[in-house]
Amino acid sequence: MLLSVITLLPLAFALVMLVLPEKVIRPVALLLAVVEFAVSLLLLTSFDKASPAIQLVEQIPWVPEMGISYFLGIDGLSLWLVILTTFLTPIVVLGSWTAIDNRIKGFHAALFVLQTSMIGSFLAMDAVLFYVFFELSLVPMYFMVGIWGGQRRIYATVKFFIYTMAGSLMMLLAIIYLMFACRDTFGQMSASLLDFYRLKIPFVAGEFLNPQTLLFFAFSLAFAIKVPMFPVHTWLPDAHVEAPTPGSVILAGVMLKMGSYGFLRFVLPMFAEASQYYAWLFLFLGVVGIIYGALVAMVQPDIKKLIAYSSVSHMGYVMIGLFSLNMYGVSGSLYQMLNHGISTGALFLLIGMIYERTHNREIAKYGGLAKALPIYTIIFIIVTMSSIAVPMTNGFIGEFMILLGTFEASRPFAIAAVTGVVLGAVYMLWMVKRVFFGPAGELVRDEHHPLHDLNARELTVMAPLVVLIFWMGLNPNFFLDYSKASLDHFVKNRDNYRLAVSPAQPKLENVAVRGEAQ
Amino acid sequence: MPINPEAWKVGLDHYLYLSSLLFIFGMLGVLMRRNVIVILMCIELMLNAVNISFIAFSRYAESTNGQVMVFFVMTIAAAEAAVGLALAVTVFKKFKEVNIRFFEHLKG
Amino acid sequence: MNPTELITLREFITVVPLCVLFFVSLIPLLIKPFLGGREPNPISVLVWNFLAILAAAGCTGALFGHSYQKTFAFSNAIVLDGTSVWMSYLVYIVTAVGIMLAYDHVATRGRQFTEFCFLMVSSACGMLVLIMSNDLIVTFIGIETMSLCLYILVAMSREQVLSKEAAFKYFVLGSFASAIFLYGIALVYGTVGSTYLPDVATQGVKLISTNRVFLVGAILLITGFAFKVSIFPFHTWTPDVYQGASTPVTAFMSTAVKAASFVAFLRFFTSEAFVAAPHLLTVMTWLAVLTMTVGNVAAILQNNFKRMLAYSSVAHSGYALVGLITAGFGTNYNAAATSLLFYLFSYSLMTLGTFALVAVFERSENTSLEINDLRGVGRKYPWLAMSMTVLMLSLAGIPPTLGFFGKFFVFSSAIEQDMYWLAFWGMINSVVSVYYYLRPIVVMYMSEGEAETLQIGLMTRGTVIVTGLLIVILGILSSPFFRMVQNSVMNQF
Amino acid sequence: MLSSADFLFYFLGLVSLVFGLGVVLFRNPIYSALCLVITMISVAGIFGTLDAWFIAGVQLIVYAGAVTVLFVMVLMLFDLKHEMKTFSKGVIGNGVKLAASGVLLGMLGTYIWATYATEPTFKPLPAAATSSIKATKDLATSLFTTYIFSFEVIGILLLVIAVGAVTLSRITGGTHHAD
Amino acid sequence: MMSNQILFAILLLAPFVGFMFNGIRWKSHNATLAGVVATFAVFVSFVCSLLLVSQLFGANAVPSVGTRFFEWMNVGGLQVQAGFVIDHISAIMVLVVTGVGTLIHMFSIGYMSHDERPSKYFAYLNFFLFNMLLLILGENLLLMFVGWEGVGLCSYLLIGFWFTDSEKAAAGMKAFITNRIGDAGFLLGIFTLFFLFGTVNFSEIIARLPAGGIEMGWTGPMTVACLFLFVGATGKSAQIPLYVWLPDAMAGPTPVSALIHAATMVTAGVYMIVRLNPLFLMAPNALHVVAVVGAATAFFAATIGLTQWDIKKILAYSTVSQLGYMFLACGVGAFGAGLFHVMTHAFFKALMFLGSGSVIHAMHEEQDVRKMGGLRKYLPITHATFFIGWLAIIGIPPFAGFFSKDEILWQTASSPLGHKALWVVGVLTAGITSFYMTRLMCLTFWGKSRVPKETHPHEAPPVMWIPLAVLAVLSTVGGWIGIPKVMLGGEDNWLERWFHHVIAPVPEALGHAVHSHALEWAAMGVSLSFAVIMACLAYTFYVSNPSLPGRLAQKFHGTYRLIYNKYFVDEFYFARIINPLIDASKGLWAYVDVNFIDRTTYVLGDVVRGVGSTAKSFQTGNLQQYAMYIAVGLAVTMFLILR
Repeated sequence: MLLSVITLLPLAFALVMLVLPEKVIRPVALLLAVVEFAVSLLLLTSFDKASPAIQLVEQIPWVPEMGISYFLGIDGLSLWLVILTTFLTPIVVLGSWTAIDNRIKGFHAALFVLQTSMIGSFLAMDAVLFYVFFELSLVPMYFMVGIWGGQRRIYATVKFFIYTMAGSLMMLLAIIYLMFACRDTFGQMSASLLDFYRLKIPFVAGEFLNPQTLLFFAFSLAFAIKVPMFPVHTWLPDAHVEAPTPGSVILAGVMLKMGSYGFLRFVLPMFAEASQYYAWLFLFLGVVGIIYGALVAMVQPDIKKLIAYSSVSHMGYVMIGLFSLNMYGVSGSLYQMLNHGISTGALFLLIGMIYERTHNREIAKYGGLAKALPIYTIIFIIVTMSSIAVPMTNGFIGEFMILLGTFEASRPFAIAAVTGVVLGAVYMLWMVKRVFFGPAGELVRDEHHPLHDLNARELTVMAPLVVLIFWMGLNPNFFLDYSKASLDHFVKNRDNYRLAVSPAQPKLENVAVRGEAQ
Repeated sequence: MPINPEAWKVGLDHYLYLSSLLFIFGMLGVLMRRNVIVILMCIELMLNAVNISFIAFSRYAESTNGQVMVFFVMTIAAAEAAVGLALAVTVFKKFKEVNIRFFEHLKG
Repeated sequence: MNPTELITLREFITVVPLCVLFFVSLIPLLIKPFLGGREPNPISVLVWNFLAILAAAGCTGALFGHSYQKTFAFSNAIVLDGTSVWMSYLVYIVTAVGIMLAYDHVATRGRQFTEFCFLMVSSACGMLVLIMSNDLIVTFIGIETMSLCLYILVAMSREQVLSKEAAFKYFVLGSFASAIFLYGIALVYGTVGSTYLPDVATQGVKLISTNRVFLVGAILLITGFAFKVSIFPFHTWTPDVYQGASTPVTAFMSTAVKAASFVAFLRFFTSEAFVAAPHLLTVMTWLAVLTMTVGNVAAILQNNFKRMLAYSSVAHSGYALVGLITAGFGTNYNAAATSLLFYLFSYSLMTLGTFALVAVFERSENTSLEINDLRGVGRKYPWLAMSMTVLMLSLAGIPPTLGFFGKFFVFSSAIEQDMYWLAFWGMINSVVSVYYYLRPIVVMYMSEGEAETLQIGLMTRGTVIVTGLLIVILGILSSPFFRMVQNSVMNQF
Repeated sequence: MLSSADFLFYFLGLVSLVFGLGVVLFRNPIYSALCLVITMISVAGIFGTLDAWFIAGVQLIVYAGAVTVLFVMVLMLFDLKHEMKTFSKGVIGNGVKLAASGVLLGMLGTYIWATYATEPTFKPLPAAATSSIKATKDLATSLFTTYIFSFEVIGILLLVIAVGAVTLSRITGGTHHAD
Repeated sequence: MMSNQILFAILLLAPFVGFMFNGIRWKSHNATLAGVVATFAVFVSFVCSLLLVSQLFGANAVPSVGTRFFEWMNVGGLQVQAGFVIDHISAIMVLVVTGVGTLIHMFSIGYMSHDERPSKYFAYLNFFLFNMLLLILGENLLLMFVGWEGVGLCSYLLIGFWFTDSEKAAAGMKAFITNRIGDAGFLLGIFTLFFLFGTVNFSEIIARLPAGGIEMGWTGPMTVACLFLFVGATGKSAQIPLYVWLPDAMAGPTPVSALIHAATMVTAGVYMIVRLNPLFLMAPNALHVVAVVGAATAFFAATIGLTQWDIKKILAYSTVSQLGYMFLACGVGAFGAGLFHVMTHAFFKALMFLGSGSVIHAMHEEQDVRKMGGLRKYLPITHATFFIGWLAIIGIPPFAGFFSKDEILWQTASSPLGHKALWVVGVLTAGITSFYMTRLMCLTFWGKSRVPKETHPHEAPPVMWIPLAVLAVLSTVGGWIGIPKVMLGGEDNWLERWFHHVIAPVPEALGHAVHSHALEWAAMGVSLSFAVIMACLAYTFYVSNPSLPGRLAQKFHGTYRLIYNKYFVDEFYFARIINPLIDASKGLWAYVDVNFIDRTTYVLGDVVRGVGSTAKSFQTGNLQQYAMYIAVGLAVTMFLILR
């Protein structure tokens, strides 16, 4: 029940939003989002971290003719992503308190629908169900960017929608193919991931036209666009720049992870040989993404676009981590997904806060902000440090493990990727220098509109993020422990991946069994 | 044309040739005439051509089914003509125009 | 059969719904003379016609709803099976909605509403014949009954220029296609010796390889069907007629006509004979691909909402044709036919809703609704806009709407039959289609501008919202629906 | 040897073709209508050569009589004063039309020839199995037994068309004027 | 053990608490309170480290004291403990860092008393110390890296402390980014070592070194690892080619320069190499690189120091040069000597920086030595202490610098890893150092006063001069623990005994050291006399005959310009690396993103639109055209099917 509750509760909230009067929307939305977060924290107590099995499983036949079921389950790979989603939503609600000033009803409804779809795609253990949630998430985000976005919002939102959809449709074909492959192998159609894992899909090395390779690329395309990887990333800067702050936060914070999570959940275990064989390609594209994203970020005149390109770079790390196919890299990637969600989310929130004050994001017009807004600056620099992976912040743990894993998988790529460490510092610090340091810039000087520092609400928004930045940096074990069993299982048995299903209430039995074993 | 004089002996194929020729004539008329009334006539011509095939087939298969069908076809053709002419009259009353080139507002 | 016994009761039962529908709908027409030729109260007309439809639907439900036993009647001229029952329901729904829209719509209400309704119901009768027909000549008669009524319906708009032009184009091209279709029947009849569809199927297996004339006849027939369901390159009438006709008629035409024609096409096409035809599959595949592509790419450039929807409907014919091809050439008829029927259902529902929405925004009979006219609707009419969004997303195939599952099932059956090429193109086309389906949404919600105040007919508005809801609900609960269709199809072959 | 029946066929066929072409080619629609009448009559004759006397009669009455008269009437009603362009223009368009028709004709002819001309069973006309009276009776029987459903539907169709045609003639317009 | 854990906790957390204290009240202007708290925090650390180090002495001495707090990271085979250790190597560092740190903190109380944000300053300084302790005490490479980056961060913040000045902010950024380049190398080194030995723990790495498995080539894993690590060291310790940040780093407050950019942080690279000395000894080629880079840096930085006019810049180049010495020492296998020099250098360079701080303070933020001169009479204490520092750095016995520098030079000459050329460079550098340091003394304290009239230099308050005095004492006596063997009559000095267990001797396989007392005396004499000569020369130049330098500069115009402009290295980096990179990035953005990828998608869209408009143009509205499509479609379909 818990998973369904977590997934569907926001949908109910969305309906609540539609019927409430405008005045009370914001507080109620905040309250509900916090409630959802609290409910999702129950996962931590009911989740058995020693087991790699998918847990808290719920399975109800949905379209039994096609073997499609409403199949939710959680394991170490998805646990934190779900919590990240529920964690960011209240922050976004609070963060958009003043930024979103029209149609707040629709906005919060869209936000909650988005939450459902994101959580759903992290929890779905059925490929079609996953696809449904995966696609559904486009719609509210489409509205968010399109209605509450900036000048070129329509261009950006349509680009976002079509890019993402174009990728995912090929995945749909691949899913359907696999469902029939299940029928041919097991005598019964199935869209369950557990069955997909059991399939033996023929693979011929060095040849493109064989089932596994084609399926691999069909899935990869969908997820690579979502991530986004290097050549298909151009929707991201546009979408980010035009999106309203909460949209950017959710987009960067969670939606991009749906792509990398897809690689983790689908591509790598299902197409083990192909992903091994073509790992170099993804390592290459990931490294190109790291360097390219960093370089292009460096020369952006717009702060938000800079952060958007930095996402390309950061997600490049996630990709190389995943395709290093070892424990370090994959754990690092998982960790980096969370980091990126927190630090980039925080950066977007911060940019939104300053944008609300000046209505301008051009770096050249800033300068000397540190004098005018000291607290803001401190928080910004802390987040920047997390973003450029300074030790003791979360970013370091992720990047270190990713690079460690990549180094094991391929030294040349690791060495190339390490340049990203330098370039990351370059573009972030250069931006920080131009925006915060030096003499006061055009916007900061403005006598008529003296800038005021962060207020209590904004501090409340940022505080949990800052706390997490350090907590995750200082005690990664707390977070990794929940995922360790799953990741270990994933890495060790990827060639022959199976996921066990543990019953809905596994705690007592498992504890007992382990007790005996000891 | 084959030299073989047998080929000139009338058989099913000759009826079908006739039918197809008439059909194509009708089709050409629909394709090329501009007067809507004439186009309607050409459609009638096409239906007639088909009727020849029906009757010929039915005659050679020694069954009356084909004739029943022709019967139906004729009725429907008449109905079609009625509707078509009624439409034509309605349109003509309004616009005093029967050239099909007049009907090109809807396009693109 | 005993010649003395003209019609057995059992046979008569099969056409009871048809008779009920037709004769009850005649009543208002008969009342009219008694009122001295004045138009009766439109509400009463509406009620009578609803009564007709409800009665017919009730008969269908009561007599055949419980079992999908295949029943032949009238010397096997018609067949009553699950497919017919399901499609009858669809026809009833569409007709009822069409009448409702017509009641509300400026271009159709007025002096001739009685006749309008009568013709619409008669057209529906033609569709019922078409759906049940098991004999090519019956198919032809059904098509003609349906079409002749439609020609008149298209012309019956208060709008003066475009509707007449549309009617004329439709009529001329429709008759032309009928002639071709009829020639096809003649050739098939000549080669097979019968127009009875099972005969065609059994004889065809032999004839297909030996007798080219049979194949020519089949191709002519396919052309005739293709015209009716607007398959490229026989689709050219579609945009013009859909645009020119009054919106209630367009709604009726784009859904019921297409669905009924597709069913007849399916009955003809699912014969083992065609599997053996050498290049038929290739050509049909290409036709499907081209239909989707042409429909979608042309729709992108349209500004007139109805015309855009017309092109989208062409594209949807292409998707449906995928289902038809898999049903015809595939090994798993049941799945493919089910997916086709499901698709037709979902498509009809979405299209009905969309055209109802168009009807909402047409304030006079001469309004030609541009997409940009929807500005500001998102703010002013949130529920309508939301329904519209759902409808558009469903047409684009975004989950979890009905449209997604329609496409999903169709492409599943294509993949099941290893027709990857079709599925691939279908997907590419879906991407293209997203672009123009998003446009109304963009305009409604994101463009600056204020919507005009509308006087919206309650029923039309209701239609929009109900279809919007249904699309989501049936989308999520697609399984029971799918299963019902599947069970009905199971017994067919 | 060609029999007299053959010659009759050729004669009627030629007449129907020539006048059929006339329908298409005459600039004046009245001439076209007259050609259509003659074509219909000769087609009725061809039905006669195929022993379908009843149908031939119906053809004469319905087509040559009713339908064509209707056409002529309408033409008279229109009373076209001004000269109109008879044929569609455009070398390419017309060329394509002719080519398409030619290809169709060619294929129809070829396949008919390949199927039926080479097959001797279709050559001689089989002797009429029954008298024409009997045949007409058979026709009636099958019309009211086997094809009863179609027959009834046709009846309905005619009724509907009657209503429809009347309706069409009384359509009232809106506010819009022809532009 | 428990008490050790608490001691370690206090040792580490005291500066952190100070940081938190000052960080929270960062707006406060109360420099005294902030400074006292910060200084006390560091002093507590110093006391704790003394207590811990004391356990290494005496009868029941332990080889090392360590503790583990918690497991920091545990992924796959990577298990990283938050564990800290004090052994004979880190003991010296920790004492130097906390000791000198205390003094510099104390000095800062006076120096920063008029600053706008003293609390922030002390917070950063404490935070730096915390990170430095992590770096020194961490039991594994990863913890060291944490500190390594942490000190970089603090250095960034402190260099840019007066951030409203764009150039100072830029200097901070430059320092961080340059360090990052090194850090990237360091990371790669960690990776290599981890996959080589399966651990990142220092003691475990050393324990797992293959016995006698010396790698002779260039591509062996240990060589590669050492080279990677050395890249890290060049960044942090400002060696060629990454030294460019250090002179710019003088933009920060002067005590910061003393603490971070002279005494502690910049020596981290040396410390790291010393910590891993058995590993480096396995990779002689890497050591050669270290030695050559060290010697080259020492020489080049010293030459640049000759021409600078900014008092802090001169000291900065001197620091770079001295760091070069330390690497030279490591490179020739004289790790002990390297660390020895770290210590003595910390004393005298901190002394000199603080002295210069005192001068700058007195001169009201004036740093140009051309505007000083004759300050001896205004600042007697500062002059006295600076004088001792000067003696130490130019290597006059018995001041600290003499012993360490002499040890390095002798080892360079005698070690099997050394080379005569390196020794020559070392001696030359010593001479140049002597010259420019004397120049600095002359220009600042001696000779005629060039102080502008409106400036009234005054001696620093006690809170500032007491640290100077303490450091002066240390600079005097600090070297006595490492008196050369020859002077002790062949007996191992204290330092050598101290390092006995932790610093490996150069393996036999690499050859034998030269043991010749005569030679050692001779070498010592040569370098000493050369330094003295150069000092006298400088005195002549800048006090006796002040016009001479100008004339000389005129004569060797080209060379002078080259050296004065620091060999145009910064310009080279900008012109050849940074600007091209920015241009390339703009190009990538404009051409790849906007013009290629987006354009491609637009082209796809245009194709679709093109096809669409073609399809549209077929829809002419002409009915017969439509009929034609039907006919043509039929004909084509039929033809295709029946062909």
